[in-house]
Amino acid sequence: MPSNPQNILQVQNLSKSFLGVKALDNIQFDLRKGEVHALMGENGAGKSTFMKILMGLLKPDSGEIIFEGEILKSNSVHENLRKGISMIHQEILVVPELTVAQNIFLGRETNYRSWLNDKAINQKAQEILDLIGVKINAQTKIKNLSIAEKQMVEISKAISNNAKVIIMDEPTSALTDNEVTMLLKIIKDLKAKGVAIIYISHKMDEIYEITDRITVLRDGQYIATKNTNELDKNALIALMVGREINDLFPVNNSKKGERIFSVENLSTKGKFENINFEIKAGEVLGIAGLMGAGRTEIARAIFGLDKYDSGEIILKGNKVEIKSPEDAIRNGIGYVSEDRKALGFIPALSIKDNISLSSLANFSKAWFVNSSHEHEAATQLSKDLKIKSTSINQKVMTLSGGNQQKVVIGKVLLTSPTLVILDEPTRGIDIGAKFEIYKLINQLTDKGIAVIMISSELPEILGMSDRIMVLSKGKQTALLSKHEATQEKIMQYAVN
Amino acid sequence: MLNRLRQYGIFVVFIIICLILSFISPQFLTVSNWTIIITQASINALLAFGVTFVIITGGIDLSLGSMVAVTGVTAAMLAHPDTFPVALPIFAGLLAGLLMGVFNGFIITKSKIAPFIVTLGTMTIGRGLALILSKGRPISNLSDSFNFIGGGEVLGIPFPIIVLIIIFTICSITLKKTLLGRYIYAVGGNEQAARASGINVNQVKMAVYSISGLLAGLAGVLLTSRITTGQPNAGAGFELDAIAAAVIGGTSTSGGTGTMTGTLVGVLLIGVINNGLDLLNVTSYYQQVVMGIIIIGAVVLDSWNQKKD
Amino acid sequence: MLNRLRQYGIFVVFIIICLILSFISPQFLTVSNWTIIITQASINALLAFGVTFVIITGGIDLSLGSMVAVTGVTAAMLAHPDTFPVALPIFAGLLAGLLMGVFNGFIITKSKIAPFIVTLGTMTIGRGLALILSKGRPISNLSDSFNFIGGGEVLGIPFPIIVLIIIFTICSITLKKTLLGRYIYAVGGNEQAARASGINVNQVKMAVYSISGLLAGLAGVLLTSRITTGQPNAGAGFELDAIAAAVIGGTSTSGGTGTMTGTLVGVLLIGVINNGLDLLNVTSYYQQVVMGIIIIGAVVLDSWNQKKD
Amino acid sequence: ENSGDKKIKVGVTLLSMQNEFIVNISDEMNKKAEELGVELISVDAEHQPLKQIEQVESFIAQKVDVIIMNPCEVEASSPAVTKALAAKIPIINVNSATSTKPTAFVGSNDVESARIAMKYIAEKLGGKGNVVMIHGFMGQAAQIQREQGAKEILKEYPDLKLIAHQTGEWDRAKSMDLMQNWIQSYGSKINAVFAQNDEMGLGALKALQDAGLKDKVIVVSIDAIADALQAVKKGTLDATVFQNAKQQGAGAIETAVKIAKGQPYEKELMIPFQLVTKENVGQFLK
Ligand SMILES: Nc1ncnc2c1ncn2[C@@H]1O[C@H](COP(=O)(O)OP(=O)(O)OP(=O)(O)O)[C@@H](O)[C@H]1O
Ligand SMILES: Nc1ncnc2c1ncn2[C@@H]1O[C@H](COP(=O)(O)OP(=O)(O)OP(=O)(O)O)[C@@H](O)[C@H]1O
Ligand SMILES: [Mg+2]
Ligand SMILES: [Mg+2]
Repeated sequence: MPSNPQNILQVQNLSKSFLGVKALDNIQFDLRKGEVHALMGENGAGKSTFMKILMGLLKPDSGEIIFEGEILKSNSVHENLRKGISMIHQEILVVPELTVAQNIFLGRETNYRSWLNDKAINQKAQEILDLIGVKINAQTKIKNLSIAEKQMVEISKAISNNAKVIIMDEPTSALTDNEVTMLLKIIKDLKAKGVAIIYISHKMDEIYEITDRITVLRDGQYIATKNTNELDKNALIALMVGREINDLFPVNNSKKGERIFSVENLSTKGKFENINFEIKAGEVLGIAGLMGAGRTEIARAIFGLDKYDSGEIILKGNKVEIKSPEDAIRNGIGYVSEDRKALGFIPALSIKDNISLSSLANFSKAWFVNSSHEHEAATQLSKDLKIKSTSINQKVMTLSGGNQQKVVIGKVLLTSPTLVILDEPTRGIDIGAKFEIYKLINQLTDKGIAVIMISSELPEILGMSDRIMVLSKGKQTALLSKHEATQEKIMQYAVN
Repeated sequence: MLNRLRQYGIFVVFIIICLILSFISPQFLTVSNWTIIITQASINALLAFGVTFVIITGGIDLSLGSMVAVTGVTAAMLAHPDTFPVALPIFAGLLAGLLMGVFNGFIITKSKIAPFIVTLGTMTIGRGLALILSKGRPISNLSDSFNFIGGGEVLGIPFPIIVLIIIFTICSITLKKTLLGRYIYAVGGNEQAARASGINVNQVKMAVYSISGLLAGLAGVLLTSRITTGQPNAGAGFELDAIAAAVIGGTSTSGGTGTMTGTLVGVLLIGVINNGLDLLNVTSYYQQVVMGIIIIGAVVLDSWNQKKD
Repeated sequence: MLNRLRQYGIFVVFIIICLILSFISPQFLTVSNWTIIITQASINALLAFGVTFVIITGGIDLSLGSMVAVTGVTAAMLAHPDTFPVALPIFAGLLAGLLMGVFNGFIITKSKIAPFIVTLGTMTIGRGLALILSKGRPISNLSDSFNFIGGGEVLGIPFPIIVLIIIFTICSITLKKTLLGRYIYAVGGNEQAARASGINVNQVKMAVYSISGLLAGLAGVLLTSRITTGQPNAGAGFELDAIAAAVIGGTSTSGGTGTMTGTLVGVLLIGVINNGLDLLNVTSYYQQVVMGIIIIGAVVLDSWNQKKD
Repeated sequence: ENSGDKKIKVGVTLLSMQNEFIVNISDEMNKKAEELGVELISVDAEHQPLKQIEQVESFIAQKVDVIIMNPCEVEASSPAVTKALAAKIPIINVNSATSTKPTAFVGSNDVESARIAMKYIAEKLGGKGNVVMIHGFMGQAAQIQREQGAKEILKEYPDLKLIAHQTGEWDRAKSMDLMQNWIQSYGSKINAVFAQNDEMGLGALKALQDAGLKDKVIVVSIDAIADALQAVKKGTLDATVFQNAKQQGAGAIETAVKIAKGQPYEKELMIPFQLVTKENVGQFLK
């Protein structure tokens, strides 16, 4: 294939396999100057693998990458960064002990003299952060940031490289609407300056808002490249999934039962104040708010991951003391964290071992694990959740992000909870799987399980919740019923 | 099958080394020699099994050698003929080991200090304790029944080998088949996630350090009985051999992975090399060089083996 | 200010211990005693500085003690009077250390084997090498100019103290102000993130193990000169003291954090305790117990201190 | 002249308090010091010459009256002597020597002990046979000197062959393992074992007993620790070499007091080794 001079980047016949499994099979791809090119596909389609190869983080088995007319030979990250390719990684890659500024300029410090000059770096980083409109102090250590803030740091880092090509692998999965809007604006500016962007996201509206062309991968195969405006949503989904999906949100007809859980005047200094809500069996309570509003902190407190200062947690009419996740699980509370890498799964253990981890005692007699029961349950759940894997003995670290999320949800489900807290449950989940998870939520409520769903995706909140609590800066600003709630109203209460 | 072999890459390396040795030395592949190899390896094995649990949780135990000394001296003090039944010194040795393990676990879980530094502290304390208890002198003149543990035979099999087999089986089952085993992997694989999955991380850590102490106690009793003396300076450096065996056998020092079978192979590998170098009468200076090269070489070979997909 | 003090919690602990000692022992707070403390601490300091770099990258170096022996013997072999200028043995010692460090770094980066096991192998190999080089005998009769390095004084300050100050300054600046320093933190903090930022992780690791080797070489030269003999069995166990100093000083064994100032405080803390226990004439067995307790205690206090926000 | 009313202060640095023989010397020193009203500051050099030098430096800083050093090494501990003499503090070497001459020496020559042991073996075997030697920790003064003594005797008996030698690191368990391995490769070819200390001799003895070979092999070691004397009495250990801890310890303190008081003293108090066999073991057993 002759390379097109318009193309800043061209990929030919790229293949890569892991332990004999083809993750990428003969991929074709081209990227034009100044375009935003979406890369779409289900979880595990091979998008991240493809991008890591482009960046030089993985070595391809075969194939060629041509950048600005030249074949990338050595293909090292360092070289590629220098040539003008940068990447926002799906799994946020930051150094926790360094400051925001030090992270943003990591690997590029020489631009600021051979002795480190943290003053210059701080100043420069603060400028970039301000420009983007994130309220983060450049001198704070990364370990003190929330996951969304870390994501913003990653974005700042990629953008500040003056790159010609920026790869964005699910940059918005950890962001709320506000920041997403900010990012999309930034992308438009970059595009105007001639920067080419490869954009990966499972959020359809973003794709249609900013991308020019879409390339679809399915099961490691190249499927098609189309102009965005010539490909409607259903057709796109069909290309990705190989079938059609019509409704985004399944209908929920679960009966609401008794009040089974409530929280009274829950407070933790500096995080949230006087939180009050109750939830009935079979109900979905959505929690909305901006980044840093304190939603995750409330969930962590209820689940016993953090101590709270004051207030009461009442389960089925009894006041309960929850001091650890162990207590929470014993009391029938389950939690799917927003940070699955840190809190969700054990990377070196198999799908089966992860799924059964929280309920292992139920599969055990005395001290011994009954492996056949465990195997059965894990197999069934893995099938129900449509986890894409070679077997349930595959290590979770080798799964795609979306499939990892399903494993985490599976683990919580297996504890037979009465209350499930889902913190950003569809983060990084493809559209087909999202629908599965929504169906799953409905199955839960059908069984009389109460669900608290924290989400930064307003359509999801509106589509799934019976009632919606809105938080702003740690304070509860509204508790809306499904009927009163609209996107605008929620935003109003959230910025309050 | 081939895949399984590859998984146990170090096992292949082990077999190759054995083959080479049996070509060079006619005595190597005899029943009596292997009885000796395994008997000699039994003490390192007990320590290595214990520390395997610890390392899988992402920790380390440097106090093994000192625990061997303290427990050995404790047992010896109570093993004088005709004073107490033989169960007492054994029990006391095990208890001393358990207590030191519990101490390690307690400090590590309560203070969140790196296990490296805590067990380094215990290592120093333990050495001092052993010397204080024994007043710096070997304690000898132990009862025959006590000396049987390390020196006796049952059906022609030396008792230490029998102990080795029993403990290996228990440890292996614990790691593979029990709740505790699964939790050990989980804690080492991702401590935060383990906690969020409802695992009592501190309990698991207490358990592994206690087991490690208990097995060090058993090793101390066995050693004391084998050499028929309680030696306050016994066991110096044993921790490094035990950790080496575990790591050679595939246990990752960053936690989360490892098997008892791997550790056993690691222990035997070290034992075979020691034995082989003596059989071949390699000068002691060169023994150390060869030992070091083989350890690194074996692990390098193993890692290459695994990388080839 | 108070915040800064808290950050250096171990420093506070150190001051408290010094205060206590100066109350119990009148000799403790004298210039001559502190000259001795610091001179004595200088060798451990050099090793601890080197291993601090290594530990911050998330690695470990167990071969320090053996490197001291090899480099000391190498230097001694070339330090006979009137054969070569004094620069030669010094240079040779440093070179030997550097080469061993490079060897460590090479194996660790090429094979992806845990540093623990690689440097454990080098530890054994190094000990053998030192014995082979010296034929198992101390090498003495060194030139006066060579012996000056460890025994001499400049303006009344013992030379080892001057070396200590210079090396501390260089290491501190390297860690805080240079690219290498930044990359060392990055590699230890999150290796994947460092790689994704275009940092040549292997180069950084090569660098830290080489520095560690080089400083061990310097320590070896200094030690040999101080005892006016090249000892093949010198340095046994030094690695543990050095690592303990770094960890006491706040370097985390899981990588990513640590400072040279902290390590220096750790080194001095160990030195002061050693000195104090000797001054107070604590029996040697109890010394070990007290030493272990103080090490654990100091780190526990420090961690409490830090937890109080 | 030191006044009689002020207590004499003596700094003692010992090779290793984990070594039974040194512990015995230390005990004798304490006993004698109490008897003579001397204040002892006793520290453990843990086999490290550097540590020993530092301890002596610290004694100098403390201005003790006399220093007693049980040297770790011939050469490496010498700077301590130089430093003490430079500071005009008398220093006595006990048990073994340094290359720099101290104020006084109380002890014996390690080379001699190995000569005695090896000579016994040679005579028992009629000057003909195969010997194995178990070394102490390689490179340490005692190991080097005991090896030297043994080799001197071996040279005198050309038909006495050293078929293998290896380190047992002064340790009973290690030397037992080593002996087991040797039994595998040499079997009944071994006629005698020379172990450089009793701990290792007893380890080798145990291995030989377990293999049922004790009757055919002579085992000799050095130090005459309690266990070894018992073994000699039982006839399992053929011989050991007695080194008089009592005389060395007490002698060192006595010399120190004499020096401090400015009385005349012996510059070299040599305490002879004695061969201990079944015949004379009674006089060594308390
Ligand atoms: N290191 C690895 N070892 C083995 N298999 C791997 C490894 N990394 C990825 N895979 C497999 O490669 C396939 C593609 O994964 P990839 O992460 O590229 O998917 P993705 O398209 O980015 O999915 P998602 O939308 O969930 O992020 C998956 O089947 C995954 O399990
Ligand atoms: N480990 C931490 N240390 C210090 N502050 C933190 C930490 N984690 C979160 N915060 C801060 O606590 C506040 C609440 O964060 P939280 O994660 O609960 O917000 P959220 O509403 O869940 O938003 P999101 O999850 O989208 O970031 C934020 O200001 C955040 O910066
Ligand atoms: Mg992906
Ligand atoms: Mg959140």
